[in-house]
Amino acid sequence: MHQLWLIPAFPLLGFLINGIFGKKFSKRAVSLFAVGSVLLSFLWVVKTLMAISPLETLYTEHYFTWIASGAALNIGFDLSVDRLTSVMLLVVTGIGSLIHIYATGYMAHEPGPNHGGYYRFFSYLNLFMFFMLILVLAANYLLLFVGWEGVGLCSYLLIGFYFVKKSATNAGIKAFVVNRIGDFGFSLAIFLIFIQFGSLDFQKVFAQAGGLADEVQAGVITATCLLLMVGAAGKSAQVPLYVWLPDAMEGPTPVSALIHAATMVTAGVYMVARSAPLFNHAPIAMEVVAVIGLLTAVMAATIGMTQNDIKKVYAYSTVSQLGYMFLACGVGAYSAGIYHVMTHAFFKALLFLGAGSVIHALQGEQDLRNMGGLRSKIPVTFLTLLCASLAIAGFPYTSGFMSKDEILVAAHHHSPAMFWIGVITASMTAFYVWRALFLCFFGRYRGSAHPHESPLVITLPLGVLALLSILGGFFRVPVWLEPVLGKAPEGHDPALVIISVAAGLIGIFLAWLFYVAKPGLPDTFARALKGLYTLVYNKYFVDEAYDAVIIRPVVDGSRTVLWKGFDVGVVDGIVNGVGSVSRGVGGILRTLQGGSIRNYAALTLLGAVLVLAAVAFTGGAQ
Amino acid sequence: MPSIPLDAILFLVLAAIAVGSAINLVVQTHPINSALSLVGVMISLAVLYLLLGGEFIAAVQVIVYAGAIMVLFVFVIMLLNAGAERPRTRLSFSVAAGVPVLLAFLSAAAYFILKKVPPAEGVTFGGFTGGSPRAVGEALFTRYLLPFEVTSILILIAIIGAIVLAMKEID
Amino acid sequence: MTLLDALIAIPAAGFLITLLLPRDNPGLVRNFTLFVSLVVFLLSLGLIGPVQENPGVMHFETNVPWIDYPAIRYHVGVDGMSLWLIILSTLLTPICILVSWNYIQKRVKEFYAFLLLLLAGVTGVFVALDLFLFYVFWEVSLVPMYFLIGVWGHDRRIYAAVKFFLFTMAGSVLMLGAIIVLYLKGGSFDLPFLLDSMAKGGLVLNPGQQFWMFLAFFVAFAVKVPLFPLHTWLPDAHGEAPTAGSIMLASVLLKLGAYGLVRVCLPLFPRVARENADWIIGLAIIGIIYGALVAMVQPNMKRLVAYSSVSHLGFVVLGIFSFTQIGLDGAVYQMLNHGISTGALFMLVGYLYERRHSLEIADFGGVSSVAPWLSVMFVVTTLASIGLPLLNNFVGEYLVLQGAAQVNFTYAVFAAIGVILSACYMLWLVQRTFYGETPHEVAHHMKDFNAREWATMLPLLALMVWMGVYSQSFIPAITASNSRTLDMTRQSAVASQPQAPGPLARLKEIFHVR
Amino acid sequence: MPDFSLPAAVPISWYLILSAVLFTLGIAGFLLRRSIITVFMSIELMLNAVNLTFVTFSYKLKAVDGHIFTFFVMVVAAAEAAVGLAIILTVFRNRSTLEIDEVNSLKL
Amino acid sequence: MNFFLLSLIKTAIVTFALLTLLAYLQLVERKVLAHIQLRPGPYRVGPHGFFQPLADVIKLVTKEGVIPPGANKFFYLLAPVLGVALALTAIVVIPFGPEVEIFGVKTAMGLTDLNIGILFILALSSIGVYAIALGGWASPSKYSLLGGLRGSAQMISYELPMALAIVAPLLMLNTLSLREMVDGQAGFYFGFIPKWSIFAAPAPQIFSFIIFLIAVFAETNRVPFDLPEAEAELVAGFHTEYSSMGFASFFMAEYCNIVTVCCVATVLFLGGWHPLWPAEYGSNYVAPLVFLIAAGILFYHGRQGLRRWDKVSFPATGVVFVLLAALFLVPVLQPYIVPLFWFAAKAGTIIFVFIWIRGTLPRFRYDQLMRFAWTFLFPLAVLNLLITALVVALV
Repeated sequence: MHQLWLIPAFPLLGFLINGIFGKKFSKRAVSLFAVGSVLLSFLWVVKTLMAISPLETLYTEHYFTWIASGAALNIGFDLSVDRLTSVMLLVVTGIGSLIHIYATGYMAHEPGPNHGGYYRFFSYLNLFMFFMLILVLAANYLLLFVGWEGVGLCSYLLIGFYFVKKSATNAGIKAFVVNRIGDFGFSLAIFLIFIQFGSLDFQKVFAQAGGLADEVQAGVITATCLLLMVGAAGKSAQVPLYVWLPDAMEGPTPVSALIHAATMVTAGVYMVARSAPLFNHAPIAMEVVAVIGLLTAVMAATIGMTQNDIKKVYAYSTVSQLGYMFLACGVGAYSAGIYHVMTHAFFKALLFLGAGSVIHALQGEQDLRNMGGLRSKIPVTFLTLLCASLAIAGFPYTSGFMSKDEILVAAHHHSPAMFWIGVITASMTAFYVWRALFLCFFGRYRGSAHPHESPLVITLPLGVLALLSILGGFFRVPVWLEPVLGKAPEGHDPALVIISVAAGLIGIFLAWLFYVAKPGLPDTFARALKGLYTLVYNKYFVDEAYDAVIIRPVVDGSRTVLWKGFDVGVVDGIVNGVGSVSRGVGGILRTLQGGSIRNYAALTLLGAVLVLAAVAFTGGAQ
Repeated sequence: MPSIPLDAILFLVLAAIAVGSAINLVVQTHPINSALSLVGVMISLAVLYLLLGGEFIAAVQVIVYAGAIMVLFVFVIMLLNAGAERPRTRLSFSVAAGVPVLLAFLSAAAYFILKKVPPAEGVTFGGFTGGSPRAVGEALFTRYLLPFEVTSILILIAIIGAIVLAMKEID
Repeated sequence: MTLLDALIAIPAAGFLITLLLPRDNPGLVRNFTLFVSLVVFLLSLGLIGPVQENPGVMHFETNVPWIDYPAIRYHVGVDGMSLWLIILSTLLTPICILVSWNYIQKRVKEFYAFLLLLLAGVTGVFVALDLFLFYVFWEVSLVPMYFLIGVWGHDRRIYAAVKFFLFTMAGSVLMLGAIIVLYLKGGSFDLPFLLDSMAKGGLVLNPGQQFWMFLAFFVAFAVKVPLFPLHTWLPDAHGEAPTAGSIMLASVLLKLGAYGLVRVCLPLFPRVARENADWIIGLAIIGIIYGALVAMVQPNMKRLVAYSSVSHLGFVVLGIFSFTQIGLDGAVYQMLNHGISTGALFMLVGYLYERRHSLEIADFGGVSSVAPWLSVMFVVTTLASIGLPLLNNFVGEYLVLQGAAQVNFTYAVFAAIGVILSACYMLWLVQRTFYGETPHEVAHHMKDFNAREWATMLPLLALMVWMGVYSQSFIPAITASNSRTLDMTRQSAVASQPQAPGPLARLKEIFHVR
Repeated sequence: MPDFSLPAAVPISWYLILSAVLFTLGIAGFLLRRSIITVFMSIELMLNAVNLTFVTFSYKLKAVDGHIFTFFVMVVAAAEAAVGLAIILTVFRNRSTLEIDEVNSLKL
Repeated sequence: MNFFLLSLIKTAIVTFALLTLLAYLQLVERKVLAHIQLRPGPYRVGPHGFFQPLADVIKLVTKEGVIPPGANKFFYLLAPVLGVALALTAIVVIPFGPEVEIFGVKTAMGLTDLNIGILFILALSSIGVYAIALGGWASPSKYSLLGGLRGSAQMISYELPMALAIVAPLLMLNTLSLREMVDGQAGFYFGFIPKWSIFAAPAPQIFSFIIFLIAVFAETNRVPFDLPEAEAELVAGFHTEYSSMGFASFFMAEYCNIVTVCCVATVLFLGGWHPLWPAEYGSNYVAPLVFLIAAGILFYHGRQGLRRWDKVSFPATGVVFVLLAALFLVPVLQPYIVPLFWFAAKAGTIIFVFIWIRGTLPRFRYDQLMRFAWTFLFPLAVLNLLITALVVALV
């Protein structure tokens, strides 16, 4: 036993301590427990991984039976690790630790009682860590689902952290409900898996999946995988369920970095990669995954180009990058997907944290149009953001370049069309990320606040992440993952590499042209392509469409048809109708029972006489 | 000396008193008159019981009925200072239907009694001595012990109920 | 006298004694009833050990004649399924008493007395093995609830109480009729005897009789559950009931219906039950979705929670009529879960009402800012209610859906939609009540938990977590008793369908595509 | 000349007819009178008439049981009177009337 | 001898004796009260007011009978008649002496003997309530109404302990006939302790006797329970409005009731006409001795009489007493008059106690009266009955 349970247990402990007693703690104590617990967890991960290596197969620890019913169903509270898990664990705890540290600085000056809910923030964050680690460590689908739902919950709580703001709580609910729709698919997938395999343990399921030589069960597996993909789409913000993620930026920036960029949203990718043995038997499902990923990547990228809120830009960028990861999974390059998960975690966390630093410096300003020229005022932030932007644009040998390259190569191997679309998307990505960078740091300052550089607790994590963004690609994840996920498709073609790098550079150049060299150009384009621009600026009116097609009809229908119509009208109508009829009949009969006792007596007497008469006539008197 | 049909005379006299009192009960408008008439009925009935050999029942009739229950009635009448009924303003259903039906009932009852009861049998004073206190007591405390105890509980409940009802404050 | 008899007798005696206590000393009444209910609770814990040793059979049986003719017996017993329901009832009664501590100010004595009577009644239903006794306790549990709603309720309490009474009464009259017919046919009211005689062929009912009697029982139980479309009394009853009444109604009384289905309907009419499972499950699923949708648009908190009960109880019926071990276990477990979490929800809504004197959601907002712990507890309870893993409802819902999916995957698909919707309406409720700006009235009246309120909340909270994390404390007992029930329904074993060839065949089989 | 001579023993039927007459008069009082108290007394009259029947049959059957029943009737009558008069008292307090027709709604 | 004739004769004798007794009882009461208060009392009419009762009767008869306006005439007139009739009727069942043979006719001393005699008395006393209630109600006066209500409530309340106190000795006597009761108390324990109920083994009925006495004080509206006619509060209670014969009837009824209950007490508890000790020890000579002593006192007082007449009337009365004493010594007469003497002596003693208490005790308050009845006397009577029953059953 390697006491895997301690990994999630530390953050849980932190959550409990801060959650219950945090109100009475000083900020320092809260920070100590919060950061300490995650750090401990990180250290325990490192220690455990080193102890268990080489991790080529799933190492499982059974703690207790969680749910059992008869002999058929027995789901344990089991944790397991393998190489796939190890990557995720390191990313989650590592990035998590950094972001925790960052957050102690970022959240230090919140207004409101109890330091603006400082303890509450950190307890939520710790709880998130707990669930995320459960998700990653789970040895069966149901436990994975626990983490899955749990991180969704924490996401909900943290998005709605500023609960006084209506938009924040709305965004929280939106996130939770959209996730629920994904979970709907996931849970159905779980039911199918159980029906098919009689178990939910990864080991047993995958073992049987490998043995399914015939095509008899293919339909089931395809259905299962598609349902799993629904779940993944919900959690990882894929089309058509991506709508919650941009709204989720209502949460504090460290949350955006940790949950909505680095870790939680990649859970879908992790889940698909984890289910690779199943997906491998469902080519149709894989095709669907790839298409959805690509579609998401393109769509989010286009929207990202028009957004003015710095966090929104990065949010769409996240959606887009997640699309890439699914593309990777869809084409069978799971390890590339996970590779990108990791590098994306580095640079996207950095982007968000940097954005947070900017916002922090500008006292809450998020609109790019009110920034500019901050290069000299907050140089450390600028430098780190520059690193991140280079990475995401795919500048050679940065981490982003390495992983995106893997994906594009794999896509090309699968279908050249996908490759080309991917390349265009990469170009767009470079464009909007650099657009944000230029708008923020170059030109003339357009705001009114007094920018100042952030303290060391903020800049230190930025520095670490900047380093990782540039050099993180040298952790050769696909190689490490080979025993678990198989070899990625070969075919390393230098031409493809050059094309993708060029695409990135073109994007950067265009951004420079539009926003530094000729600042009037964007408006010209916007006016020229007014219809298209409006469509994209308004995110293709997807939210509005959902609202009009689904939400309103359901709510109004529930109110008017179901409640007022059926409940009150039909059922109660019938019941009350029966009541009225009884009353009516009673009203006629009641004249007989007017409450005058003497009338009763007279009638009784009459009855007695009649009985006597009857007896007399029938001869009773003889 | 020709034997005087003392039993018959007594019966007729008492029956006359009883029926007369009963009629008086019905026709009087003032409750106190009715109450006293009822006492009259009861006492004459008590004597009739005596003739029928019910010594104990006769005494109890006077003590309980005339002496306790009717006193209670008189009390309530006095307490409420109940006046005479107001004259009837309209003929109610019960009156209209009641009187003919009553007559029908009485004739039906009489018809049955005369049909079913053999006229030969007669009542003479001393013809039955099973109604002495001793006989009644023995029956009450052996065969009828349970009903007897039950009625005593009934009485207890009635007393408590009456007290609770009557003690209710007017507010 | 066994422990089980004591569990009925003590609250019944407590009821009588409470009535004799002085009217002008409410403190004494409260303390006394609390004491009695705590004693009953602690005693009821004594059932666990012996029952869990062999939960499949009846324990603590008492079987003595009650009425000579017709032969009605006082026959009670407890097995794994009823065990937890009894403990749920005994646990919630002291909590209800504590909840009502300040809330009830008029006719205090009668209120607490009725709570004890209610406890006696529901315990009786859960343990009765004689059908007539079952019916008697069934009605006994009805009466105090009628008064709880009718006397201590809100403005439209009379309407609600009468509606509640009429619905339930109409159902139970049907049940009484069926019980009598059964007696005439089988010569006994004794459930085990009847089952035995059915198994041995002593009691034979023709299909028509079976169907109508099943329907009579089913309607009685379905009203109580309540199953769509017989549910309309529930929102009214809940909307008007006092807090403790709502808690008992939701947590315990609704379970009577589901319990009856499992204990009486299924074993007695296995064939008809299986034959009719399809449309019943249909109603259950409609109830799940319908309840959730209507809950979403309720302007009144209690009615919202009430409709959510309709939805949740739909899961229970779904599980029961799935006729799978998993589904049935899930249904029974879900009964307990619903009792805990919805009970807690009603309690918290009650606390909100005590502070703000309104149940309209529109009158609230920003409670989190002024009463953080109250809000935390509400949110946790909400999360339990919407089936968040590691909290109790998840386990039950999972089992039910898994069981339903095994029978027909379509069921699970539709039922799972209810899970999505539950998140919608509950979180929307939380948002409108607890988040946002704090209106002046709320800020003025809202206080956080006091010690008494903590005392009512913490046991429920602990149970929510415990039942969600370590369900093995509870489920094995349920499983054992359910497997016995299932064996009874499996008298005419349904032959498994032959394996159909072809790639999509298995999928079709799962989806019951024909 | 019709025979007006009286029999030496009173026929049982005379007693019974007397009882019937009293009973009928009791009903008549119940139907005709409107004062609650008088109505109540009419009921007592009916009870007495029945008692007479009991005692008469007791004589005829030479058994004491009729007396016992009469005794029980008296006990019940006493209980009834106590409670009934208490109710009348309460009714009078609440409504200030003894007219039975005015006390015609079950609700207070 | 003809049953009717015999009854008629006995009734005549008893009625005459009773009415005379009633008239003189009043005088006795006034005299005794006067002596208690150290004053002479009626003194003018006849020697020492001996003819005062006659004068009173004449006065009452000749007075104008007033029927106040607004009275319910029928009941106003009925009430006193009812009262006196019931009171007088009660004496019918009292046995005064043993069965004797006079002029060859065997008859019992006493008017009749019912086998439910004691129930008869209870029945009459319970109907007696009507007289007071109706009298009070029919008079158009608040005082009367209150007096009537009080009186009847009081009588009903005290009827219970009285009846219970009566039942206790019956447990040993085993009869409801008064004569049989007396017969049951004949004889002596150890040859000298009389078998009267108050001494009887196994359960001496002293407590019953005391409870009975207290209860009958209330039943007859005597001090200290004379609330119905409490003159300080209610003028004269239920008979405030009565004058002339109406008043006289009430008065007579009251005294008659006293006599009746004293007779009942004698019969029930004190062994009726049976002597205090056996004849062998000379109980037959008690009566002459008493009369001789009385005569002696009279002679003594006659010698130093205050007034002129006394010197004649006292010795003359003394002579009458001596003659009476001589009468008791005639052996032929002894079986007839000795029992009568014992009966009269016992009853007279109790009557004296009545008067004595009237001269001694103050009046209760009404609520005290009722509370006393229900919370003290009634439970005590029940307890007494229970203990008696237990003892009788066990021995």
